[in-house]
This record gives sequence, structure tokens and C-alpha cells, in this order.
Amino acid sequence: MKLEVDVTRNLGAFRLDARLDCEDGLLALFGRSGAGKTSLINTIAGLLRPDRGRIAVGGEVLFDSKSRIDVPKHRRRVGYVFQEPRLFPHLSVRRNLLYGRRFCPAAERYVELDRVLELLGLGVLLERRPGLLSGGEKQRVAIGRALLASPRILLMDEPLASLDAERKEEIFPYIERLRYESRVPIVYVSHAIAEVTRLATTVALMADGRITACGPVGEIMSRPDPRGPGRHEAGAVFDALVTGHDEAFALTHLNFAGGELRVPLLDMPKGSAIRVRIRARDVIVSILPPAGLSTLNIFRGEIMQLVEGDGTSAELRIGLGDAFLLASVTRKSVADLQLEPGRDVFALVKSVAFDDRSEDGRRALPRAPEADS
Amino acid sequence: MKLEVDVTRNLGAFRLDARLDCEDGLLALFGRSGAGKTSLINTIAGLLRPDRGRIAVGGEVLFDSKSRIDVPKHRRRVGYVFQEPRLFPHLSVRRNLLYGRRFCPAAERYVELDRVLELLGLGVLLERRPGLLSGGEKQRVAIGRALLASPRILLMDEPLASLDAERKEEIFPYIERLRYESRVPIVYVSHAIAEVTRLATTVALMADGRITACGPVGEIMSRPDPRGPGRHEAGAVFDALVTGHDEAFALTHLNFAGGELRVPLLDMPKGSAIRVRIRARDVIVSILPPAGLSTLNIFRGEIMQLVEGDGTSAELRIGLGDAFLLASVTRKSVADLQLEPGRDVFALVKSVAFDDRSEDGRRALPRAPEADS
Amino acid sequence: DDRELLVFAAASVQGALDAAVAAYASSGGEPVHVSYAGSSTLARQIEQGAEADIFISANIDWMDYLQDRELIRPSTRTILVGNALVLIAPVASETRIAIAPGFDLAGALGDGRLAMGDPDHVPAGIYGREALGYYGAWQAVRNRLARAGNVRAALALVSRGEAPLGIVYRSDAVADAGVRVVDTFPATSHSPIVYPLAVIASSTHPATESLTAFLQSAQISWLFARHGFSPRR
Amino acid sequence: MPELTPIELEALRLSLRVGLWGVALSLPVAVPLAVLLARREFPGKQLLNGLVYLPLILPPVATGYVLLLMLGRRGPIGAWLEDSFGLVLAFRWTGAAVAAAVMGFPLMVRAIRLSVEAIDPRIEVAAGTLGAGAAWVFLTVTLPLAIPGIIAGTILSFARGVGEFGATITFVSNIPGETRTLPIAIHTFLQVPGGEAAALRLTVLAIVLSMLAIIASEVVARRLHRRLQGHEA
Amino acid sequence: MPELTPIELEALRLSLRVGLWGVALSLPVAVPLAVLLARREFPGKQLLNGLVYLPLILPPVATGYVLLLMLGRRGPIGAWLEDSFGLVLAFRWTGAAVAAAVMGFPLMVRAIRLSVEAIDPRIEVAAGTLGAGAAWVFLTVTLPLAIPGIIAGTILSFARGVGEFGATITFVSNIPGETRTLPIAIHTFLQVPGGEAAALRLTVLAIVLSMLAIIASEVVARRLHRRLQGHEA
Ligand SMILES: Nc1ncnc2c1ncn2[C@@H]1O[C@H](COP(=O)(O)OP(=O)(O)OP(=O)(O)O)[C@@H](O)[C@H]1O
Ligand SMILES: Nc1ncnc2c1ncn2[C@@H]1O[C@H](COP(=O)(O)OP(=O)(O)OP(=O)(O)O)[C@@H](O)[C@H]1O
Ligand SMILES: [Mg+2]
Ligand SMILES: [Mg+2]
Repeated sequence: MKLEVDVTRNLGAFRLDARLDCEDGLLALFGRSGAGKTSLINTIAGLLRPDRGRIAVGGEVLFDSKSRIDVPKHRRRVGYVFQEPRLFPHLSVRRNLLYGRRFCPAAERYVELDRVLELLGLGVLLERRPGLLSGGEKQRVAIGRALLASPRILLMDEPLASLDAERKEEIFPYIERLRYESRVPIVYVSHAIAEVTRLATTVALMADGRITACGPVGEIMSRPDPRGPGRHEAGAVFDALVTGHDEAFALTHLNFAGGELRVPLLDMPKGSAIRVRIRARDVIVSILPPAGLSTLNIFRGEIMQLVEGDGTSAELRIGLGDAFLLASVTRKSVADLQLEPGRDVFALVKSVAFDDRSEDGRRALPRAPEADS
Repeated sequence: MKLEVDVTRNLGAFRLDARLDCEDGLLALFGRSGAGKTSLINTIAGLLRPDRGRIAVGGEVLFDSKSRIDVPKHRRRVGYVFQEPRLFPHLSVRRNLLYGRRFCPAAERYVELDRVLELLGLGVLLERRPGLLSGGEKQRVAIGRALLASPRILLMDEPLASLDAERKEEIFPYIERLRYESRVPIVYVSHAIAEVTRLATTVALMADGRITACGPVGEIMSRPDPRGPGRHEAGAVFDALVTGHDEAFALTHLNFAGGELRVPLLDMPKGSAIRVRIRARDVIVSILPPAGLSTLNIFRGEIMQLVEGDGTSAELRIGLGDAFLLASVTRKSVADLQLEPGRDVFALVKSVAFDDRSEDGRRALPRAPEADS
Repeated sequence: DDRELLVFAAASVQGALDAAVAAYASSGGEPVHVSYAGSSTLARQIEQGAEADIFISANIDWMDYLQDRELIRPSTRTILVGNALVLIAPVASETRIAIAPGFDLAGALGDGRLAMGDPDHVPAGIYGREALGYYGAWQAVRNRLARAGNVRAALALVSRGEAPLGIVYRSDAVADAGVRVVDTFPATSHSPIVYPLAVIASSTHPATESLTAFLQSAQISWLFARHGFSPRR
Repeated sequence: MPELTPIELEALRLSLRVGLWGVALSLPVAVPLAVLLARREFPGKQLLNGLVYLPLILPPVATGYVLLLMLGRRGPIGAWLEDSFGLVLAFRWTGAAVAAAVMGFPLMVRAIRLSVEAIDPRIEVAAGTLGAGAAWVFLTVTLPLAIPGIIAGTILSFARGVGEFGATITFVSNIPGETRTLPIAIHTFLQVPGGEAAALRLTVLAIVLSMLAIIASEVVARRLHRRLQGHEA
Repeated sequence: MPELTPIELEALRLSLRVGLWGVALSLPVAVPLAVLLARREFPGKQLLNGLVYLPLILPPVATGYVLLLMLGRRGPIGAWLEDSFGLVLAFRWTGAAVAAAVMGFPLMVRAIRLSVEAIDPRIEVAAGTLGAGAAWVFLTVTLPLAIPGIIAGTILSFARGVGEFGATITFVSNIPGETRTLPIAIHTFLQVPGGEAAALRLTVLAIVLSMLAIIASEVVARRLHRRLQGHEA
């Protein structure tokens, strides 16, 4: 399922002028406050009419100024989780949740109430009214409501900002499953880049109403660009295969283009594909073969690129066969160890330094969350 | 300035029963959605009347069921940044910001409009009305409005959840300065533990309406407790002194009870005090003296405690003289390297693995933010 | 048509007519419904097809209005009763004044107003203006009027002491213990005050004739007289 | 207060019927109109809005006269209604209900419109993105959220209808048992000398009736309000 | 429409004055009362609420009669007003303004109350935490946010005041140049045969006057609404 967006729209002093093209999967939309993220997804949902342009989801044209197509918002089957919950104050949580269900043909429903209740821990709130819910409770209901409409595309505008980490952990796998299983494209707006990159297929950066960069998550996140998306989050992203499990130590062995990785045990069968991200800040470089270290993952490679500013750190790109890692080291280490392109080095990756949440996401079924107080 | 809270209040099926005592500084209040965080600070602000109990700020009693004291909310001089912005829709941003100023005696004002505008990047929005602001813009105005009332205590209910990382970075230092300079106690509710611990003096954990743990940040955050606050964020927190700068490599030398640390250059004079946090997941353990590594900070210490479950990782507490570090390693490494209490090891800490944001916070003056589109 | 007999009657004859209709019923007549409202309202309603059988107007104008439009049967038109115009004052008032050419009505009012039906449209007011004009008192009081929407309101103004003097029908004055008749305007001073009656052209009710006859019969003329009306001329 | 006389009972029942039917007639028109005025911009909106207020602005008698001219048996609409459906409004309680509906209409529309304007349109937008078409959004979101205004409007309009006099007597006359509602009965009694006591009893009755309606509506509204806005602080 | 006659001009000017003063008199009472009813619970609230509706429920003539009894020169309040301030209401345009104020009062209170109820109390709470006391919050937050209701209430009440007939004529009579407002003039013309044309001219005048007021208020309200709720979607 493909999402194509090419729209312009003037909003007072602000001008939205965005072009996006992305395949199947989850598009993470980043940008600072006021960049125009909400405005952009409003055009997709049919809430903000572009001055000109075209919007298509899975080949179905939702808007086209040339051929004068403008599908009304209630026919777009867009699941929109707004920045604020926008619950129906006069309906119980249950009726809020089920509001959109009737509009989806039964054959196309891909999620049921019970599943959503369990997932979002909403069981005990079912008969309450939105007025007295806490902020996070409200947002959970809003997410459940959008999901239960079984939308063809899911637009999520910072939906997890007001959820606690544990709750996020419980919801993420579900969002990821949606992405893999139902082929529903998701546009996910977030400020917290770490939160989403592990799910994202595509990342788009937005500033001043324009898309400044857009591409596969690996490419955008690997740019050793200090002005890029969250310096702290830069890292290499690649796909790997599950080759085996070490139940005793609760480890899973993965194979990727650069060698073998050992990561916390994954509940996935051998042969499964998985995406792995190794952040530059989690890679240590050694010029001698390391020994006696708690680090399980050590790779031999060659420095391919060195980006050095006048700050504390420098970014290294280390080639490992067909793959590469990014490493962030101090400029002092670059000098002390004489790191430079062409040099052979060892890259140390702590296994627990993997963003281990990315694997939770691959569990076949989301865990039942603990009942909420 | 001391904050004392001891309140109970029944809210339908939910019961708030919280006791807190904290000195001067910033109290970080954590708890999952629905734990009662908002309800608790509502009692402090005078918005929710406890069934019984006592609330005092800086010795001044705001509520006492025994002596029947209940200072009305508008006399409590509490700066409250709500979970939702609650701006005055009929007033311009400027007039929203200045709304509370008149109620504060001129002598007690500790912040001016220009400073807040600059800090929060609100200059260009001044004459706008709240209706058309983006979500983040609204929340920034709400923060500015609370600050400009020069409150005696600041209650912030997840105020930064909808702000982008850069904006957070710009606002944090200011909140921190408030905490150091104005002696205004701050109660800061957050889901993102990393966000606040570097500022917090005290951390309180909340669940089911009760305070389950409360204490100095170092103590609470260092508990190698997998059910503790955000497993991924656990780490050792300690205070350090700036002992010098290495301008060439943009490094600053710090001294703490466990030895010397080299961290990215700080804009602080020699002798300044600073808080440092080293996350367990950023520490690598070696049983041999490491050589040729890009890691600048290597400490020799002794394993004091080993917490091992049946998961992938184990937590180590490594004593370094008077201080200690936490390290998270795989159980496989524990076995391979025969790590056990009493054993001497080397702890490797990547300098850039420090939560370097904590140092930004110590800049003498907050940076002027870039103008917002 | 099993509809009951419906009389459209000017509100000012209500007391007497109610009694007469009751007498009609007790003497074996059919039940009668009476709709009381202003003559103008009733006339217009008849014009718009009201299914009334008999119209009793408080003045000749509205009866003429209907007759011009052939909405009544001219042969049935008659004068039911007459009335007189009186000058009244609150019972407690000491005012003594005799109606005579040039009499000082303005002086008797002091700083108060003269309550009367609006001389522009309320019949009692129109008669009042004629009578005052006849005695040369109109110019002096024309700006000192409390013009009431109907004669009952004028009566109330005097009865409550809001106005020191008023001009109303004798039929109104006799029933109100709060007022005292100061003097009666001679019939020569104004157009005749009469209440014409006619059968509506479209009426098909069989009892219409019997009722009109009863209302004009001598046996109940005392009843109208007791309510202050004068016998028909 | 001693027991109600049959006349009083009749007037009370009639008023109740007229008031309820008046509300029932105007609600289905007032709600969509109020939403239209609250949410859309269209050419002629100001004109339409002004028209809605007309019955409030015009003297009730004039409104009644217009109704008589339009809906009377000789009026264009009245004749059509009678020919097509055998429905007669003039001089019937049905006409009184229409008069009550018309007179209360501006009050009803204004109250509902205020409530609709206070609904956060973003909630309706959210319903739209969930797949609900405009009509469904209206039925399931707008309408329930506008209930406070609908209640307020209904009660204002009911009270106005129950208290209506001028338009009613002009349009449907004052026919006992058919169109003599409480206010008309009060007026009628006030026209008879000595009728004040009876008028007062009826006035008290009218007050009690409307008060009961108002209090009932308040209770309902308050419950709804609580259910809707559980703001804790 | 040919030029206005002096009589028409006078009635127009008077109606405008009475309508505006009526609104000016009732606003300062209606606003706090509406807020009280919207935001507080207290014993006797239902009673107070019912009392507010009284002028709507009672036949206007009865209301006018009550006003006469209370505020007339012999009435307890009227006598006191005259003795203490030399203020006379009966038979003066000031009395007509009072009648307009009273008759429009329930409409004004209800509209303002609806608007106040729609204000999110959390915004007022926020103002409180910023240090504003109840009065200041009211002035700077509640009142401005209730403007839509205040405008709606004012216009309803103005229109009602300009169209008021029954209470006005009963309380202050029909004195040309002093209390003969447009509706009273219209009524007067409608009472005489052939007066329809003149009544129609005045009716058009009343409509134009109120329409202008309504349109002006709409424009103001719409601007405010836009300024307040810049919801983009
Ligand atoms: N209707 C409008 N008229 C004028 N300006 C508008 C309008 N709608 C949005 N804006 C402005 O356009 C810019 C983009 O707004 P938008 O809500 O899309 O930002 P955002 O990226 O979602 O920000 P945030 O992360 O804070 O929610 C903002 O500066 C906003 O103030
Ligand atoms: N007035 C009330 N009546 C009944 N239950 C209430 C009331 N107010 C709050 N609650 C419930 O009390 C619990 C605590 O709510 P509170 O808003 O304090 O949570 P919170 O910790 O702030 O959550 P979040 O992080 O999601 O904002 C919730 O389950 C909420 O639904
Ligand atoms: Mg946004
Ligand atoms: Mg909360």
C-alpha cells in the first residue's frame, strides 16, 4: 500500500508545501513544534483542503486538484489519533470505542473490541465517561477508537506523548503488528525520534512546512550529520535474520550482512527477518583485539569515513563487509588512537545496548498488559 | 523551601493517599497513567480539596484539615502548567502571558516578559490568538504564563510532552535555573524518566494513589530493581566538580568520588558543581586492563552486588572508592567472565555516553532559541 | 352540523351576556358558546371565515364593516342594548364636579391624568372625546390622558387610584366598588352608544333565531339593565 | 386553593395541550434551523436570521393577524390545508398550538443555536474521520451535545406558548373549550366586573403549570450536565 | 415607502429609546443572575429560576397589571421612587422601558446562562491558579467568553422590548409621544376599520428596526466567534 502526497496550502503567514512518497509501512514524521506536521496529516485526513495537489493511499486518489477529486473525510477511512483526545463527552468509553465500527464493512474489520481493551488496559474504564479520565486514559481511549474503525491508513499525531513508558511498550508492538500484518500504512508524528525509528520504514523530516528529507529509515538515520535527526539517535539500521536461540542465557543469534549479533532472546522462529538499529553512541572502537570484555558483539572492520567537527565528538563510518556501523567517539580518541579512513579497527557493540525494545515488537502476540488501577 | 504534603481523598473508586516531604529543589513525580499524579498536584494547587491532611510550602500552611486552614487557590501563588494548555481563547498570546503578573507584588517578580519570550521562542506569536497555534506552541505559552506569575511553587504536569527535543533542550535549562536560583520548589510530573532525573533533587514514584518510594534522586535511580523506574534508564547519579577544561578536544574534566571523568566541554567555570548520571546500559565491564579503546573513562573497581534474573541481562553494582557505578551486562558475560561480588573489574564509560544534555543545563544563560517559523 | 351555537361578542358586554346566555339555557335553550374579544378582532375573524352565528359589536363601525362585505344578514341587524358614558373617580376621592359647558375638568385632574379608552380606537374613548368636545373640555385635557387599551383598563387605573378621574361606560362603573360615578354625560353629548347585533351570513345553525329573539325579549331586559346597560331603542 | 372548577380545568388542559403541541411543532423545524445558523455561512443568512426573530418583534396582535390572513379558512395556506387534508387551524385549538409554536419559535431557535455554537467542532470532525457522515454526526454528536440548549429552548418556548395571548386571540378567537387557553381565560375574566378573583386563580394556575415544567427541565438539564462535564477541577 | 410621517417618526424614536433603555436596565441584573444560575447550587435556586421566567409565562396584560400595582404612583415601590427620587414611571416612557426590561428579562438571562454553562470551567480554574480572585476571573475570563450569549440575550430582549404591547399599554397606557411605541401604534391602527395600511407601514418600520439591530449583533458576534475559535479543522 502506497502513500503519495503532494500538496500546497497557505495558512496565514505559514505555507505548507510538502511532497511525500512512501511505500507500505510506517512513515515517521519528525519536525519541531510549528513545522506543519499536523497541517500535513490534516490534508491526508481531509480536514484541511490543499490549495492544489494530489493525495493517494494505496492507489486510491483521495484528493486531486486537477481532476477535482476530494473524497469527503468520512469516506476516507482514515484512522486519526489527534494531538488532543477529542473524545465524545456524552458517550461512555465503550461507546466511544465502538463509534467508528459500524462504518467499516464487516469483511474489512481487522480488530475486535476485546483485543483493544486488553491491549490498552481499558477494561475497567469501559462504563466511565471521558470527563473524569486522566490524561493518559483519555488518549488510550482515543487510540482504541481509531483502531476499532479498522482504518485503511492510520494517522497518529503524537499519540503516545502522554503515556508512560510501560504503556508505550505495550502499545508499540500492536502498532508494529498493524504495520506488518494488516498492511495499513501508518503516518506517525512524533517528537521523540527514538520512539519511532525502530518501527519506521520511512522517515520524513519536516521544517517550515516543507519536507526537508525523506527516505528509508536506514538511510536517513545513518547520516552522520550533526544537524540531522537527533544527534543522539543517529545509528546504523539494517535487516537481519534469526539464526538461532541460546535459551540458557536468553540470547538470540542474528545474522546480518556484517556478521553475527547476539541480542536478548526474541520470541521469533528461526529464519524470521528483523530490523536492527545500532546507535552510533553505543559503539566503541578499539584498535587492538579486545579481550576480557563484557561486550558480546565485536566486529572487525575498516574505517570508511570520518566526520570531525570542532565539537567533542567525531562520527566514524565503519565498513563490515557489505554492511556498515556508525560510531561516535571523542575527537581526543581519534587523535590518541590515530583513527582515520582506511584503518582497520574493532567495533564493540554491547548486546544490551541494542535498542532491545525493537525485538519486543516482534512477539507474535502482544503481552496482556497489567490491569490498570 | 520545603514542600510537605500528607493528604487523603476519595475519588469514586480511586483513593488518593499520598505523603511527601521534600526539601528545596525539584521533585520529579513518576507513575503510570491513572496513578494519581494529577490528583496529587491538584491538592497542592487548591483545586482538589483533600478529605483530610496537611499541605505546606516553605513552612506556609496551605491546607490543614485540623486547624481548618484552606488557602483559596488564587492566594496560593502556585504556578500550574496543566496537562492541557487551558489558554484563554479570547486573549492574545501576549495577554495570556501577562495575565498573572499583576497578582505578584513587584518585589517578588523574578522573571520578565522578554526573558520568557526569548526562552520559549514566543516572540513571533505574541499577537496571535491561541485558537490557531500548534499543539506545542500552545503548551509553550502555558509554560510562559505560569512562569510570569512568579509563583512560589511551580507545578508542571507533563508540560513538555508535546514539545520537540530541541525545544525541550532550550526550556530545561531555564527550569533548572529556577530551581537553583530562585529557590522555587518545582513538582514535575513526567512519564519520561530520563527527561527529569538530571534536574531532580527528589524522585517520588506513585502507584494506585500512593507514593511508593520517595527519596534523593541518586538513591531511587540507582536501585538495581528491574521493576523500578524505567529499566533502561537505571543508572548511578552522583555529584561532581569541574576541575578543568581541555579546549583543544572540547572536553571538560570532572572529579567525583570515584575518580576523574572526561565529558564534552561544559561552559562552566572551574570549581562548579554538577550532577552526572551514568546509565547502567552505558557501562561495559572488562576483567583485563583495557587498551587501544576509544573509551576515555575507565575506572577500576570491585563488584559489590550482582542481581541476576532469568532474563538476558544482569545488573552489577561496582564500587569505586566512595562512589559506585551500575552496569548492565548479559548473563552470558557474567558466566564467561566469571563476574561475581568481590571481583576486581574495569568499568568502561564512553564519554559521549554521558547524558550530555545534563551539562547543557548548566550553561550560565540559556541560549536564545532559533526563531520559530 | 352538530356544532354548538357560537356568538362573537364584544368583550364589554360579557357580564350581562353571560347571564343572559345562562338564562337562555335554563329556559330550555341550547347551550351557547360565546367568544369575547375586541370588536375589531371578531369582525376580522368573521371576515376570515369564522364559523360564528351571531355578532354583537360594541360599535356601529365594525358592524357596518361586515355589512359592507355582505357578511351579515342585514335583515337581522338590530340594536341589542345601549349604554351611557360616566365620569368616575376613586371611591375615596372627594372630587365633585358637574358636567356642564366649560366645566373645569383639567383643574379637577390636578397633576393627574384622565383615564379613558384610547380616543383613537377604543369605542369608549371615541365617545369620550366627542362628549368632552361637546362641552369644550377636550383641548384642555387632550394631552393629559391616560389612554387605555380598553375601557376595563381605564377603569382599573381609576380604581387603583393611578388616575384621579376617568371616563368609562356606566356598565363598567356599576360593577366596580373601587369607583364612584361623579356624573353622567347626557346622551346628547355624543353619538349614541349602542351594541348592534346581527346574524352572520354564513350561519346555518337552527337555534340562531331563537337565541336572537330571546336576547331581545322583554323578559331579560332587566338583566341588561342590572348590568348598567340601557334598554334598546 | 379550593378545587378547580370545570372551567379552570378545561383551560388548564387546553393550555397544556396547546403548549405541548406548540413545542412539538416547532422543535423539528427549530433544531435544523438553529444548526444551520450556527454552523453554515450562506447568502441570505442574515435575512433568514431576521425572519426567525419576527414573531418576537411584531406586536402579537399583528402576528396573529398575519396568521389569520395566511392560515385562516380563507387564507391561501389555510384553504389549501383544509382542501388537501381537511385540516382546519383557524378557531381551533390546533390553531392555538400553531400560534404558540410561532411565538415561541425565535426563543427556541436562539437557545439551540447558542448551544450548538458552544460545541467544539473538533469533536464533530473526529466523528467524521471515524466514518460518520454529516447526518450521523449530527444525530450522534451534535444533537446530544446540544441537549442543554434544546431543553432551554423547549422550556422557553413552552412557557411563551402557555402564556401567549395576543396572537392567539387574534388568530383563533376566544372559544370556550376550544381556544380559551389560560391567558385568554384570564383576560376574559379581567373584562368582567368583579372577575379579578377568578383571574387571579387562573394566573396562579398558569404560574404553577409553567413552574413545574421549568423545574422538571432544570432537573433533567442538571443531570445531563453532570454526566457530560465531569471536570474534576 | 414614502417619507415617514411625524407620528411614525415619533413612534420609531420612542421604540428605540424604550428598547435600548430596557436592555440597559436589565443587563446589569441579568448577567450576575445568569452566572449565579449557571454556576452555583443554592437553596431556592429552582424558585429563583422559576421567578425569572414569570414575565414569559404570565399573559403580558397580567404582567403589566402587576407592574402597575407595584410601580404605579400609588404602588409601594412607585410611591417610594417618586418620594425619594422624584422618579415617576407610570404613564412615562421610563415605565415603558421598565416594561420592556421586565418582559425581555427571562430571554436575556436564559441566553447568558447557556453561554456561561458552555464555558470550560477549567479555563477559569487556570485563571485562579494564576492569582486572580473570583471577581477578576469573572471580569476577565467568564464575561468575555460569555459575550456570544450576552449578545444573543441582548438582542432577544431588545426585540422583545421593541415588540412589547400588552404589558406596556396596561402599565403606562398609550400616550402619544410618551408611551406610544411602535407596537402600540400598530395596535391602535388595527382597531379602526381601514387602519390596515397605516398599521402595515408601522409594522414594516418595526421589522426594519429590529432587523438592523439583529444583523448588527450578528456581525459583531461572528467576528468575536472567529477570534475566539480559530479551529483549523
Ligand atoms: N489556520 C491557520 N492560520 C494561520 N496559521 C496557522 C493555521 N493553522 C496552523 N497555523 C500555523 O502553522 C504552523 C504549523 O502548524 P501545525 O499545527 O501544523 O504544526 P505542528 O508541526 O503540528 O506543531 P506541534 O508539534 O507543535 O503540534 C504553526 O506555526 C501554526 O501556528
Ligand atoms: N472526580 C473523579 N471521580 C472518579 N475518578 C476520578 C476522579 N478524578 C480522577 N479519577 C480517577 O483517578 C485516577 C487518577 O487520576 P489522575 O488524573 O490523577 O491520574 P494521573 O496519574 O495524572 O494520570 P495521567 O498520567 O494519565 O494523566 C484515574 O483512574 C482517574 O480516572
Ligand atoms: Mg501538531
Ligand atoms: Mg494526569
